[in-house]
Amino acid sequence: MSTIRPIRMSDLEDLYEMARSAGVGVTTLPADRELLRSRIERSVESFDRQIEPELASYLFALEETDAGRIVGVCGIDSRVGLDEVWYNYRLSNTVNSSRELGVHVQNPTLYLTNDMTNSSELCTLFLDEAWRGDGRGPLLSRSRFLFLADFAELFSEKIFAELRGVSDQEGRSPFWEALGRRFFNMDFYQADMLTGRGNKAFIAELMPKHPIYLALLGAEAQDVVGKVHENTRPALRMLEAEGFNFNGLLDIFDAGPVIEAFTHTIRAIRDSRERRVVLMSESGNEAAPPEHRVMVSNRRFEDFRVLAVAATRLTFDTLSLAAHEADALGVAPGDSVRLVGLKQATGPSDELSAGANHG
Amino acid sequence: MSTIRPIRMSDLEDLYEMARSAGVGVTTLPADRELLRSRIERSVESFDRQIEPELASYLFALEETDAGRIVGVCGIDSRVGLDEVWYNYRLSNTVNSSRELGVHVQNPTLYLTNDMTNSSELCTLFLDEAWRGDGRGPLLSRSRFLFLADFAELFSEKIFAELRGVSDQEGRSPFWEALGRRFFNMDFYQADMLTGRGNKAFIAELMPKHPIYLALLGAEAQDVVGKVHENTRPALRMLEAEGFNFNGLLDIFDAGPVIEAFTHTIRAIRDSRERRVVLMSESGNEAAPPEHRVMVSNRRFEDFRVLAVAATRLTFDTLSLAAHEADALGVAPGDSVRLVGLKQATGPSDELSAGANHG
Amino acid sequence: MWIVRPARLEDVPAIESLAEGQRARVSTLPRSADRLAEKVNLSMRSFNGTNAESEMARYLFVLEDISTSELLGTAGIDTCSGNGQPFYTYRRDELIHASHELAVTTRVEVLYLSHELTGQTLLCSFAIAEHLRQSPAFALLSRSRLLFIAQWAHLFTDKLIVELQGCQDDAGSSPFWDSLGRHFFDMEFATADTYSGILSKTFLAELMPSHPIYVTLLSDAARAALGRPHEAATRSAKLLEKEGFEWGRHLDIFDGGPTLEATAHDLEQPARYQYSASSKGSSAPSGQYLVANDSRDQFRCALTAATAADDESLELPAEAAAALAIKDGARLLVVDL
Amino acid sequence: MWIVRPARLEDVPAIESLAEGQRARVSTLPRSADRLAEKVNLSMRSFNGTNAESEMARYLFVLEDISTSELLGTAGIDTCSGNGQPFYTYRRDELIHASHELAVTTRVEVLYLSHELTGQTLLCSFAIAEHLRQSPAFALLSRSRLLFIAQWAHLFTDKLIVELQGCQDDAGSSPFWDSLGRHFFDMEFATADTYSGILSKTFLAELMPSHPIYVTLLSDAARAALGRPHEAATRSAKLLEKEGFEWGRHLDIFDGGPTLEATAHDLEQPARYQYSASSKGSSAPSGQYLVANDSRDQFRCALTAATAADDESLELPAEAAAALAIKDGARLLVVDL
Repeated sequence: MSTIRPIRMSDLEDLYEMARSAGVGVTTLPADRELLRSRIERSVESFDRQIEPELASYLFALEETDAGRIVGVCGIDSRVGLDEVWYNYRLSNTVNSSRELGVHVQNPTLYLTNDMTNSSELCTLFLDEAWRGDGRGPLLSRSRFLFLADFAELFSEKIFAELRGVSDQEGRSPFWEALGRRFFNMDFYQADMLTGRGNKAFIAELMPKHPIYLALLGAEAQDVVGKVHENTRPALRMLEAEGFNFNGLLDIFDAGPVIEAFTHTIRAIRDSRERRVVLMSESGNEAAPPEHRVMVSNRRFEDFRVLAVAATRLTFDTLSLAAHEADALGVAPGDSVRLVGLKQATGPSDELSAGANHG
Repeated sequence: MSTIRPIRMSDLEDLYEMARSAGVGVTTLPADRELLRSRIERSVESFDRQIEPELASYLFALEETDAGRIVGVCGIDSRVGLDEVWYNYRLSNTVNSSRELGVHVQNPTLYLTNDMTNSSELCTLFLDEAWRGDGRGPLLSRSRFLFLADFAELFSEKIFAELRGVSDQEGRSPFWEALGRRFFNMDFYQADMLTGRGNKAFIAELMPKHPIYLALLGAEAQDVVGKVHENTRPALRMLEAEGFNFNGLLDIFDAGPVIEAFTHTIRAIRDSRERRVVLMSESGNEAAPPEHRVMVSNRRFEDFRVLAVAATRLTFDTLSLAAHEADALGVAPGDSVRLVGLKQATGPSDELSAGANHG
Repeated sequence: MWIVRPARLEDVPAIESLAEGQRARVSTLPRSADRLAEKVNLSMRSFNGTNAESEMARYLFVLEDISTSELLGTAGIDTCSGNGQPFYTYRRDELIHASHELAVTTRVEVLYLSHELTGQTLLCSFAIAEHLRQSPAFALLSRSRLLFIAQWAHLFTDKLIVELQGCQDDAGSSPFWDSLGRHFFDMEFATADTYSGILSKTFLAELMPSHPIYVTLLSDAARAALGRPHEAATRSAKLLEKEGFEWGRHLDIFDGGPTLEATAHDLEQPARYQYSASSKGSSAPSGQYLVANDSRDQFRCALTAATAADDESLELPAEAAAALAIKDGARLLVVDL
Repeated sequence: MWIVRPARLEDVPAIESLAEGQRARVSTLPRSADRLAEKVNLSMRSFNGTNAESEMARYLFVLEDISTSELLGTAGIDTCSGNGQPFYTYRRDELIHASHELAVTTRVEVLYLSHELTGQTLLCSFAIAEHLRQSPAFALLSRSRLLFIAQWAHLFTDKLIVELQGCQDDAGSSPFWDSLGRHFFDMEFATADTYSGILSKTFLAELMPSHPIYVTLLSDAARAALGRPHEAATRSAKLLEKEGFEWGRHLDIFDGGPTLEATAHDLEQPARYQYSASSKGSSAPSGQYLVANDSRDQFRCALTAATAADDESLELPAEAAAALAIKDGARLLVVDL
């Protein structure tokens, strides 16, 4: 069974192995044991409320109970840019127009901003290659929204995710080559690692502060502005399906897009419903494809748990759980749970209204 | 009966009288007969498809059939900034932070942009004071969305509205006094009139091009950034209820907010439904408060019409119209119409699903 | 014999064909007879002192071979660069990007849009017949303006500037333009250059990029062209440098060509003599000099042999005196060639 | 008798109390004995020529009344403004906003962040006892540095700059700071001023507003303060102007105070004499002069009467010769007071 729960210090070795296998591109999960340890520590303190809410960073692990290990991790930072500076480029438009001469040119222009300061970030998402499939990806990524739905007061109104931009197999980013390298005199990889370690003063010192006309960066760099790395396309599609939009903010190094949503407009939050738990006698191992599953959270903070069950378990006001599922969630009959369709097409609100319409 | 229809040249005198009564604040409707005539002409050509679709400007009139005159007007420009330059300030954030010194200051910063270039604008909204109430405001303003719903291909994905910013009774704008006046050496009123007449070269010539730190403008100006004039608050609430959001763009003169929405997320579009017309024998004059009305469009382009009827006229797949209503809409039994709740709370999708649930 | 004198209306056709024969465009010489005639008219009013108060004086000189009456060159002085409108340049500056933590220091070159040179005395409109490029007539034409300025200093600002044509390839396109201006003006270099000569500056306000430009983002060819004069302007550059002009920080906004600057009162001042018609000296002519009369509207400058009769008087060949239209006792300004 | 000489370690306590007594803050005189001692140590290495290669030389002079051994003033020369880091100033410039259509032309003042003055010779650390402000000792202290520079020109850049303290009110707050810097630094002027003296420039890169500042948006008081020296610095300003310094376009980033600039080789050069110990002249001393010896580490400059024995030799009162630590035949640099 796949269960989402807060990460624990005992997950460190599993996490480190995942980071090692992830490779260079995933700078949100560097294969550095000390760094990973401190990230787990911060998450544990966050769930224990031993850290100021604005500085909290919540990491969720996907545990495979049968295998006895974690195979994925995802996170939310409650606020960015408060104990450091959070940079983005804002892709804006400058029109050069002269009616007298009949000239009208649009020149995309990049402004260095700190616009995401004080916003919440979907900060990490990684699922072990070997465990992809059977709905684990959607479960891992979207379970966070059930947490957001019940603890919205800990987060900003707007949630964002920075998606990895385009780079080739050697990790060479055309945008970096055209812009960053000319000011930083280092490889994209190095700059990215430095910021990944929280070292950002050098950006204030070396980054060009004046606006950048995109036309001066050349075609190869212009082509990748706001585009995601091909490995990141599934994540982009998933977040777009949840209601996230690209609104002009870019990563300053590789020009990958920042996508954002108001919390209340995220599908998995907007469409989520509450139900009361009832126990059922069946084993609960019925086959249901991911499209016909709902994910269910126990609505707890410290002991937050999510798992996915068949949508047929739903009635108008209850959710039926097998005994081992209720155990895994830590809920008892009569407890309130929050649930939403694992994927959009057959989300529970559609299921419900369809059920109601036909019933 | 209140009917929405494309404006006609014969409406010119009614429109001029409305503009005269509107006063200084409403620069989208200046009391200048020639200017109004040319705006009507452009709209007539737009509905006649005699103008390139990107340059089209559609004006809709609210006609009171009993009074035999128009009492309101609203409009959509299919694209702005293509035959002129469209300026906005983008309210962005600059963080000045030094970990060494423990300093962390957020400095809102204004960038002069042309970001709305090529977007569609809700460009005019005016309802005669004497005719306010009985749902005319919502009908006038929201009927446009039924037009958008059926002719989306003529408009951009994103629709925006520029709302009037704060000014006092003498038309003095604190933002203008702090910024514009120092560069233009004229009154807000003059600058606004010049741009209202399509005269924009002077902005390129006189406007400060470098970013502006808001902190330098003083408290009075800072306080009104992104705020609307109190007369505009109802319009703002209405558009927010339809799904429009403030996303950082401002009017360059008075710092009033630009609010924007993706077409498909606007409530009156997203929740609108199609029904077939059936005729009913009753007079159709049953009393229904605006909350219990739906607005209905005939889905035509040149002869676009909208009126509001009681929501009780709806069934699962039909809409009942009295003969004079069908006449006013120019529809016959079996014709398809598009409809949506006049106000959000009891929109037809809710009505329908509620009906289905209870039925 | 060559002389430099104020341009006249009848010079217009000759100026036109001269301008067309130039290897590099002279943007302040309009390529239209009507506009040229306007320019010459304004110049004549400027030399006469009859230009309207709102009209910034602009002087246009021509080089003539008086033996053949052939017009061989032009040179101008605008008393007020921009002529009442902003005079656009890029100001080349450097920011230092230093990271204490990473122990690196980079000098980052930036071009700022500037109007700083607006309203200064501008040497412009220099064109010379190709076959005279290597001759002393080149210096005569160019430097005669400085003699005029020395005599009529109150008509000019103390700061003198010259914009030299920037690098262009044979097809007349400019690597600096292609890397920068083209993105914003959406037209050929030559077109923009022409407009800048004939239109109000509104189109510059509308089309110029207003944010500072990082030089490192320009193409290699554009960076190489930055502040480098057109091959055809190197002789001018050398001459001006010798005269005391210095390379400034300002660049032409279209082709990135350099600006040279000087302070008039710091330049070497011409010697002043009286013309002595009667030959007293027995010595051979002592060398070649640039000699100008002290007239404003009848200004003449010639390259001639001359002999100082004493500290105050100068003897000239009769031909030169005729060319300068001077009589015995006339005051002269003289510099070594 | 007053002399100017290199600072020594034993001067530190006296410098400290002198700095505290100044009406205007001297930001390059740290208010900590340890840091002052470091500064004096570096100065001594600079005078000795034993500063490390990575260490930019910084000279600190003191004014002493040798009759009382009282320390009465300090003055410094940094050989490389910024001392290896960027030297921040605002460069004051104007853009012209002109509308052809509306027929208006406005000159818009803009402050650009600049590092242009980085690496120049900077006169700094000027402090003098209050009771000497109106005395000739003021000129002695200030100008002695120029004599040192004239003698040791190869140690300095040709461009010399001085930052004068900007306007502050009695409480030590600066209207320019209050209108601009405070929004970005979130601290008092005095705090920022102190940090700038003792920290690396990282905090400036982090906190300085990087976009150009429109002057019209500043408060009236800030605009009035722009480029105006502190009342306590007006005497310095006059002296420097007389010396040949000119008002530049650069302003202090904290208080908006002005920068004066000069080209060393354009300044009046001191006369050079040999010291003649034997009195030949019968004439009375011919006036007051600033006289300096030609030593680097034992530099002395005094204000004294002197008589030129001939074109090459200068007679001095015995007291002055002793104060300058010179023997017969020593070379001297001399300027009029």
